[in-house]
Amino acid sequence: MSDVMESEASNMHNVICDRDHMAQITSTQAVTLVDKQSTSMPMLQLLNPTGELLNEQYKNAWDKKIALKLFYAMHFTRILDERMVAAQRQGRISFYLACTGEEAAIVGATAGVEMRDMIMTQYREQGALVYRGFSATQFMNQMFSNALDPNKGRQMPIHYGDKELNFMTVSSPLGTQIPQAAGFAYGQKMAGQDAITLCFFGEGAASEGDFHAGLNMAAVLECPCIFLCRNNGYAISTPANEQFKGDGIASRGVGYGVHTIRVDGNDALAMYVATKEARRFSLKNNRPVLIEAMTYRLAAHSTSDDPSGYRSRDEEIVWREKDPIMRMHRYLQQVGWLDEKDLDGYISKTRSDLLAAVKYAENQSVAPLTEIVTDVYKDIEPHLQDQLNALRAHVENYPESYPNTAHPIASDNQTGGPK
Amino acid sequence: MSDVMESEASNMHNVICDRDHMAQITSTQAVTLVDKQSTSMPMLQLLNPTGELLNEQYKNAWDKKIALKLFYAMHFTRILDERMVAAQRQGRISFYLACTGEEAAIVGATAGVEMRDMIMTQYREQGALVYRGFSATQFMNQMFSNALDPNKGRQMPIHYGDKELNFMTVSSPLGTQIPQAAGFAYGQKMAGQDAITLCFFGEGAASEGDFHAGLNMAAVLECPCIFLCRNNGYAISTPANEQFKGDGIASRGVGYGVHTIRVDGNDALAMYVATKEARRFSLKNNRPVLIEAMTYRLAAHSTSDDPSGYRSRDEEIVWREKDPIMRMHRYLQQVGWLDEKDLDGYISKTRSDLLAAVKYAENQSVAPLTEIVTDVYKDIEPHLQDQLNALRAHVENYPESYPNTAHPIASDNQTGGPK
Amino acid sequence: MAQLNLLQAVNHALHTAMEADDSVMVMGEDVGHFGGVFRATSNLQKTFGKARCFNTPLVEQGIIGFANGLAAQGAKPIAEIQFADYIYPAFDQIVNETAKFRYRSGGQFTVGGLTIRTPYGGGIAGGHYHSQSPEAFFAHVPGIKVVIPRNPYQAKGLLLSSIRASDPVLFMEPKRLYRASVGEVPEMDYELPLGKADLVQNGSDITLVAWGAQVEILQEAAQKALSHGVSCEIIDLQSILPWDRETICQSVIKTGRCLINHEAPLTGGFASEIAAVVQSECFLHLEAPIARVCGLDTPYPLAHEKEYMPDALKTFEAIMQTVHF
Amino acid sequence: MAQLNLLQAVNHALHTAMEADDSVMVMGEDVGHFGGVFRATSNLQKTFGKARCFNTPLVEQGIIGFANGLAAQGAKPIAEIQFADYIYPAFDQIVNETAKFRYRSGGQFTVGGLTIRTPYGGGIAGGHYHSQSPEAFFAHVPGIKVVIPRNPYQAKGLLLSSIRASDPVLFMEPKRLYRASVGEVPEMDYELPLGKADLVQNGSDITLVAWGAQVEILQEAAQKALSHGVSCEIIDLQSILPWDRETICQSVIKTGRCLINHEAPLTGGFASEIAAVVQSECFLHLEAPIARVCGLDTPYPLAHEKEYMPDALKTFEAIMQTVHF
Ligand SMILES: Cc1ncc(C[n+]2csc(CCOP(=O)(O)OP(=O)(O)O)c2C)c(N)n1
Ligand SMILES: Cc1ncc(C[n+]2csc(CCOP(=O)(O)OP(=O)(O)O)c2C)c(N)n1
Ligand SMILES: [Mg+2]
Ligand SMILES: [Mg+2]
Repeated sequence: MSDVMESEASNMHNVICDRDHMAQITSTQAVTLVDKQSTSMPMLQLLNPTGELLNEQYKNAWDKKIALKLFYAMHFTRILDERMVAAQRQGRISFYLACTGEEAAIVGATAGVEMRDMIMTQYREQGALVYRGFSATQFMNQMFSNALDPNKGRQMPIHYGDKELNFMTVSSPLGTQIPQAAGFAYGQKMAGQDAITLCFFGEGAASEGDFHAGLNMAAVLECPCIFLCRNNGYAISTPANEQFKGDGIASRGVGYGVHTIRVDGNDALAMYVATKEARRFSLKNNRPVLIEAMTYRLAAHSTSDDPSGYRSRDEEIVWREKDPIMRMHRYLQQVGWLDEKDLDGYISKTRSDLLAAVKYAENQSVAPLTEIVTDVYKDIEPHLQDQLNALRAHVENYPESYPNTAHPIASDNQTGGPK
Repeated sequence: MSDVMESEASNMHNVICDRDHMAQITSTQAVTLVDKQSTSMPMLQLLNPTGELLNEQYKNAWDKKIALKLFYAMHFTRILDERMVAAQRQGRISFYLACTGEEAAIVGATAGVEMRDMIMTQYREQGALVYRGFSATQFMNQMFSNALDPNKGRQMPIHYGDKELNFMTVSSPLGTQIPQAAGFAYGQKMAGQDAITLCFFGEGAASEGDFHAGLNMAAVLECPCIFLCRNNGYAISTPANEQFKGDGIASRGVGYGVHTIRVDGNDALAMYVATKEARRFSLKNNRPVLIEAMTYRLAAHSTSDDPSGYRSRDEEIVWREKDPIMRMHRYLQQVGWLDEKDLDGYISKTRSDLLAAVKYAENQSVAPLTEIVTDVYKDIEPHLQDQLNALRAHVENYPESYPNTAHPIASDNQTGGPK
Repeated sequence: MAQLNLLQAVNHALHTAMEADDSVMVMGEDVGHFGGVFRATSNLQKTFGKARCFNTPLVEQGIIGFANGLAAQGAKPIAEIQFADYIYPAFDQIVNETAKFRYRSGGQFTVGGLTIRTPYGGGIAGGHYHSQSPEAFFAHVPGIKVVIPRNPYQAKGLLLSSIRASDPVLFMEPKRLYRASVGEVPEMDYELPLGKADLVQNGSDITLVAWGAQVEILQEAAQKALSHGVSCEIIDLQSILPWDRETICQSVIKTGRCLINHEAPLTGGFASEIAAVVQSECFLHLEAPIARVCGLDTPYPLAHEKEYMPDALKTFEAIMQTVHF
Repeated sequence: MAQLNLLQAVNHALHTAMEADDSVMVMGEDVGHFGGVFRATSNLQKTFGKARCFNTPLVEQGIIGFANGLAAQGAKPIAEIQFADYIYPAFDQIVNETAKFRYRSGGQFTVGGLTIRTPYGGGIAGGHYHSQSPEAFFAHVPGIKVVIPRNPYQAKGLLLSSIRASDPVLFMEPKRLYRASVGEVPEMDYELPLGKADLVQNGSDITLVAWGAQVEILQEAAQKALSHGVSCEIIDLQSILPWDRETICQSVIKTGRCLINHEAPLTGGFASEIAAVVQSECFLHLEAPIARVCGLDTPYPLAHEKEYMPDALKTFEAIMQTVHF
C-alpha cells in the first residue's frame, strides 16, 4: 500500500491556514446527557382550522390571484385523485397514488417557488404539476402508459416527468432524489442561474441514507435548494413513532447546520409564505433550507393498500376535519375572494376534462416497439440493435401474441388531444 | 400490482389506538428559520490541560487503580504506535495506522464499560484492545499476517479482532459497524444479557448513510448501545469544516432522539466518567447514547499519508500541547498517584516486549494453503474444494513461485510466543 | 397436507421457524402489525410479540446492517427487503459485510444466522422498480448463498433450510407466483437441501434450466416442443449460489443441448455462468451452442413488458433452433 | 510526447477536460487541495478553483447522488470513488438512478455527462477492501458504460472519451499500474473509441482476453507459451460494457481457442459472459473449451494474495491445457 498512497506534498506551495474544529465549542464540568427536549421546533400556522388569519402582519403576503390559483389547483388535485382511484377500481389503470389531505403542503410550496426552479418529488406531489399547468391529458397519457407519455410508457402510473415544466421524472426508489437535488442546485449555482431546486420527500424516506447524504452535502457545498419533508404520519403502514424517535424531521436540520422551519402542512398560505422565504434565503445565501410540513395522509398509501389494517377510522376523522381545502375555502369566504359559482363551474369542468382525457388516453397505442431499446444509451448500441432485430422478427412471427406492438393502433392524433 | 399488494386486513381484530404524530408540537405565527445556534452542546471537561481537576464533585468518580490502568494503557498504545510506524518505515510491515493524540478518548471510554460489553471499532482504537489485555504478540501476529493471527492473515495490518476480548474484527468500509452495533445491542437485550455495545467511529465516517441508519434504528428499536464519535478534525486530508456544517456530530444526536454528550476527548477521566454514565443510562433504559469526543489526530492518517500536504505544523503544535498522556501525567502527579520509576520500568518493558514480539511474529509462517478457502462458508463447498485442489496441484508444480505455501516455514511454537 | 399458495407457504415457514427457535426474529419495512405489503409476515407479531417481529425505519442499508449485527450476536434474523429492486442500498452491507464476516475474522465471528427474504421478478405490471431480478449480482459474491423456490412446497422447505443454515442466505421469492396457484404443503416441519437442483421433468433432446417463476415458462415451452417431437429435460436450479454444476452437466452430457432462461437482462446474467461451465464441462458432448433466453439489456419496461419477457414462445423458438442447429 | 505513468496520464486527462469545458467538475473524497489519496487529482483545485474541484463529505451514496443531480442539470461531473471496494454504498444510485435516468424519462432527462472514476484491483497487499475488481456487477447494468485502460496512453485517451461521452461511464483504473511504469502519452487532446477492444498481439493458436492490469499477465504467459511453440493472440477488451463481441469472436474464429483472465472471483465474473457469447458465436470453430483463469471464489486474501491471483503461471498452464485439449 505504502508507495501507491504516498504523499507528494512537496509540490504544494500555498500556505495552509491553521484550523480549529473546536473554535465554537464551550465547556462544562458536569455530566449531562442532552435529550431532544433541548430543541424547540414550533410549527408555523397562519390560518387556523376555521380559516381565520392568525397574524395580521402577513395579510399582504399574498394577493387574491395567487390565493385563488392555489385553491383551484388544490381542487384539481383532489378531483384528479378521486377520479383516478375510481379508474383504478374499474381496472382501467393498474395503480394510483393519491395525495388527499396533503394538497396544501404541495401546492402551497410550489406556489412559493418560481417556474424556473426545478422540482424533484417523491410520487405524491401531483399538485405541483397541476399548479404548473400539466393538463388533464398529460396526466392521462402518463397513467395509461401510451405513446404520448413523455416517458414512452416505460414507468408505472404516477411516475410523471416534464422537462418544460421543470419537473424531474419521478423514480420509485425512495430518497434518491435528495442528494440529486443538492447536486442539481449546485449546478444551477455554477451556471449562474437565478434558480433553486425544491425537493419533496416523505418522513419515511427521510430514514434513508440518501437523506443524510443530501442534507449534509447541501450544507457543506452550499447548494441553493429547499428540502421539503411531508410528514404525513405514515410510511405505508408504519406510523411515525416507529420511524423515528426525535422531534420529527425538522430537528435533524439543525444538526446539519441547515436552516429549518416547521410548517402546518394543512395551511396552504403558511406553506406558501414559508417556502417563499426559504427560497429567498436559499438563493441569496447559497444555502439549503429544510421545511417540515406537518400533515396527514388521508388517502390510502396507494390503490394497493387498505389503511384499515393499521389505523383507526376515528384517527382519520380527526384529520378529515383539518381538511386543507376546507380551511382555504373558509379563508377565501372570509376575505370575500371566493366566487362560489365560478368554483362550481371549475369543478365540473375539471371533472369533464378529466373524463375526456381518460377516454382519449386509453385509446392511444403504446409506443412503437423500437422504443424498447432507445434511451438506454444516447444511441442504440449494436447489441441492443441485435436484440431489437431478433425481437421484431419474433413479434412478426407471432403477431397474435404481442398484439400491442404487432398491430399498433393507428393513433388519430399524435401530439394533441383534449385539453 | 393491485392484487398482489392488496390488503387482507379483515383478519385483524385487535383494536388500533389512535395516533397523533403532532401531539408534542407547539405552534407559532411568525416565519423564522431556525439555525444551528439554537442548540447548545457544551463539552465536558474534568481536567484542564495542566491536569487540575475542575469539579471537586467528581473526585471520587475513579480510584487510583483505574486511573493508573488507564494511564499505562495509554502509554502502551503510544509506544506501540511509535514502534509500528518505525517498523513500517523499515519495510517490515506493509501498513500501519496510529492513534497518537487520541489515546484518552479510546482508553477512557473502554475503561468506562465492562469487559462483557461488545466493542466495535473503526480502526484507530487499538487502545481499547490494550486496555482489555491484548498482548504484544497478539498485536504482532495480526500485523505480520501470520498463521497465528486469528484472522489467519487474511486482512491488512490493524484489522484486529478478538472474540474472547469481545472486540469485533475490524472492517475497512467506513460506518458499516454503526447499524451493526445497534443490531448487536438488540441481540444482547433480547438474550437478557447485562451488557451493551460500544461502537467507535470517526467524524468522517459519520457522514456515511450507515451512521444515519444506525442511530435512528437504535433510537427507534431501543438498543442499549453507545455510539462514540472521535471527532479528530480530519478524515484523511478533509478537514471537519469540509465534512459538515452543523455543530459537530453531537448536535445530530438530538435530532434522532438519542441522548447525547460531548466530551473533551483529550481528558481521559472525563471520557471515563461520561462513558460510565452513558452505559448506566443505556442499560437501564434500553436506549442508545451518543458521545462526541473532541480530539485531534496528531498522527498522519496512516503510514501511507503525509499530513504536511494539507495542514500546518503550527496547528499540530497547538494540539501537541494538549497531549492527553501529558495531561493525565500531571493529574497523577498532583494527586500523588504516580510512581515515576514504575512508569519508566513499564515503558522500557513494553518497548522490549514489543521488540521481541516483532521478532517472533515475523518468523512465523503464513497460514496453510487450505485456509484460502475455509470460512467462506461454514463448510468448504464443493466448488471451493475443486478450486483448492487445482490450486494445490499448481503450487506443487511451481514450488519456487509460491514459496510461502509450497514450503511452509516450520513454526517452533504454534500457540504461544513471548508475552 | 394443506393447500397453500406460495405466500402462505412462506408465512407457514416463518411461523414454524419462530415457533421452534426463540432466537429467530423477523424485521423489515411494514412486516409488523400489518404483516408486510404482500402479507408474508401476517400474524407473526400477534403470535410472537413486537420484540421478535418488528417494523424497521425505512432504510435498507440499516435493515441489513442491523441484521448483520443481530446475527453476529447469535440471533437468527430474517430481514425482509420489500422489493428486490430496493436491495441495492444494502449492497455494501451484503457484499462487504455479510459475505466476508466469517472469512475476515478467521471464523471468530459470523453472521451465518442471517436470512434475507425479498420478492423479485416481473409479470405484475411493476415497471422498472417492482420487477427486477438481481440474482446475478449476488451470484458473484462469495460467502453468501442465494436460493429461489418455484412453488409453495419448495418455498416452505427451502426457506426453513435457509433460516437454519449456518451461512447467510438471500432467499428470493418470485412474487408473480405469490397468489398465482396453490399446491400441497406438508403441515410439518421439513427442510429441502440447499445447493441442489431439482429435476422437474425428464427428457432426452435438450436440457432446459431456469429458477423461480421461469420454470413454468420452461414447462409451457417444453409442452409446445413436445408437440413438435422434441423431448425436453427441465431442471429447476433452486440454489443460484453455490449451484449444482453436477446435476446440470450430467443432464447436458445426456441430452447434448442446453438452454437457460432468466428474466434478468442477458448480459452478465447468471445464465452466462451456467453456459461458461457447461461449455467447459460438456464440451465434447455439445451438439449445439448453449442458448440463453433472457430479458433484454434494458431497464425493465412497463408498456412493453410482454415484449421484454423471455416467455414460452421465445423459449420454444430457441429450443427448436438449438435442436435443429 | 511525454513520458508519464498511468496516474499522471489520468491527471493530464483531467486537466485537459477541465481546461476545454467549464462544465467539467471533479469531486470526491480528498480530491481537493490534497489531490486525492493517489494524487490523481493533483493541482486541479489550484488551477480551476475550489468550486470546480472539491472535497465531498465521506459518503459514496451521496457522491454519486450529488453527481447524478449535477449531471442532470447539464454539468459534466467526474466523481471519484476512492477505492472500487467502496463503491457499493453508491450501488443504488448507480444501478437504479444513473443507469435508468434517460430511459425512465423517455430521454427528457439524462445524466450522460457523468463519469465515475475509481481505482480497482489487487497486487498491492490491500487485502479484502483495497483489492476488489467489481466490474462484473456493473456489466449487468444496462444504461452505463464500463471502461478500463491498461496503460498511460489508453488511460488518457479513454478517460477523455468517457468524460465527453453522452452516456454515464464507470472508468476503472488498475491501481497496481498507477506508478508501475511510464509510457509515451501525447501532450495533445485525443480520444480513443469506447466499445472497442484493442488487439495487443497477433497470434494463431489461441485468443487471450483480459483488461486492465491483467493484460500484462497475458503477455507474460504468452511469452512463456511461445517458447513452447504456442502463438497467442492477445486482446485487451478496454470496454466491458458494451463490449466488442465482434473483435473477440473474429479472433476466436481464427484461432479456434479462447482464454479469458480476470482478477475477480470466477463465479459470475465477466469472463462468463464472454465465454457464453463466444461458445454461441464460434461454436463450430472451437477446438477446445473456453478457459477462464480468474480469482478464487473467496474474498480477496492478504497473506495468500499470490496464490489467489490469476497470474502468468496459471494462465500459461491453462493455455497449454487448452492447446493440448
Ligand atoms: C428504497 C425503497 N424502499 C422501499 C420502497 C417501498 N415503499 C414505497 S412508498 C413507501 C413508504 C414511503 O413513506 P413516506 O416516505 O413517509 O411517504 P408517503 O407515502 O407517506 O407519502 C415504501 C416503503 C421504495 N419505494 N423504495
Ligand atoms: C466506505 C469507505 N469509503 C472510503 C474509505 C477510505 N478511507 C479510509 S479512512 C478514511 C477517513 C476516515 O476519517 P474519520 O472517519 O474521521 O476517521 P479518522 O481517520 O479521522 O480516525 C477514508 C476516506 C473507506 N475505508 N471506506
Ligand atoms: Mg409519510
Ligand atoms: Mg477523523
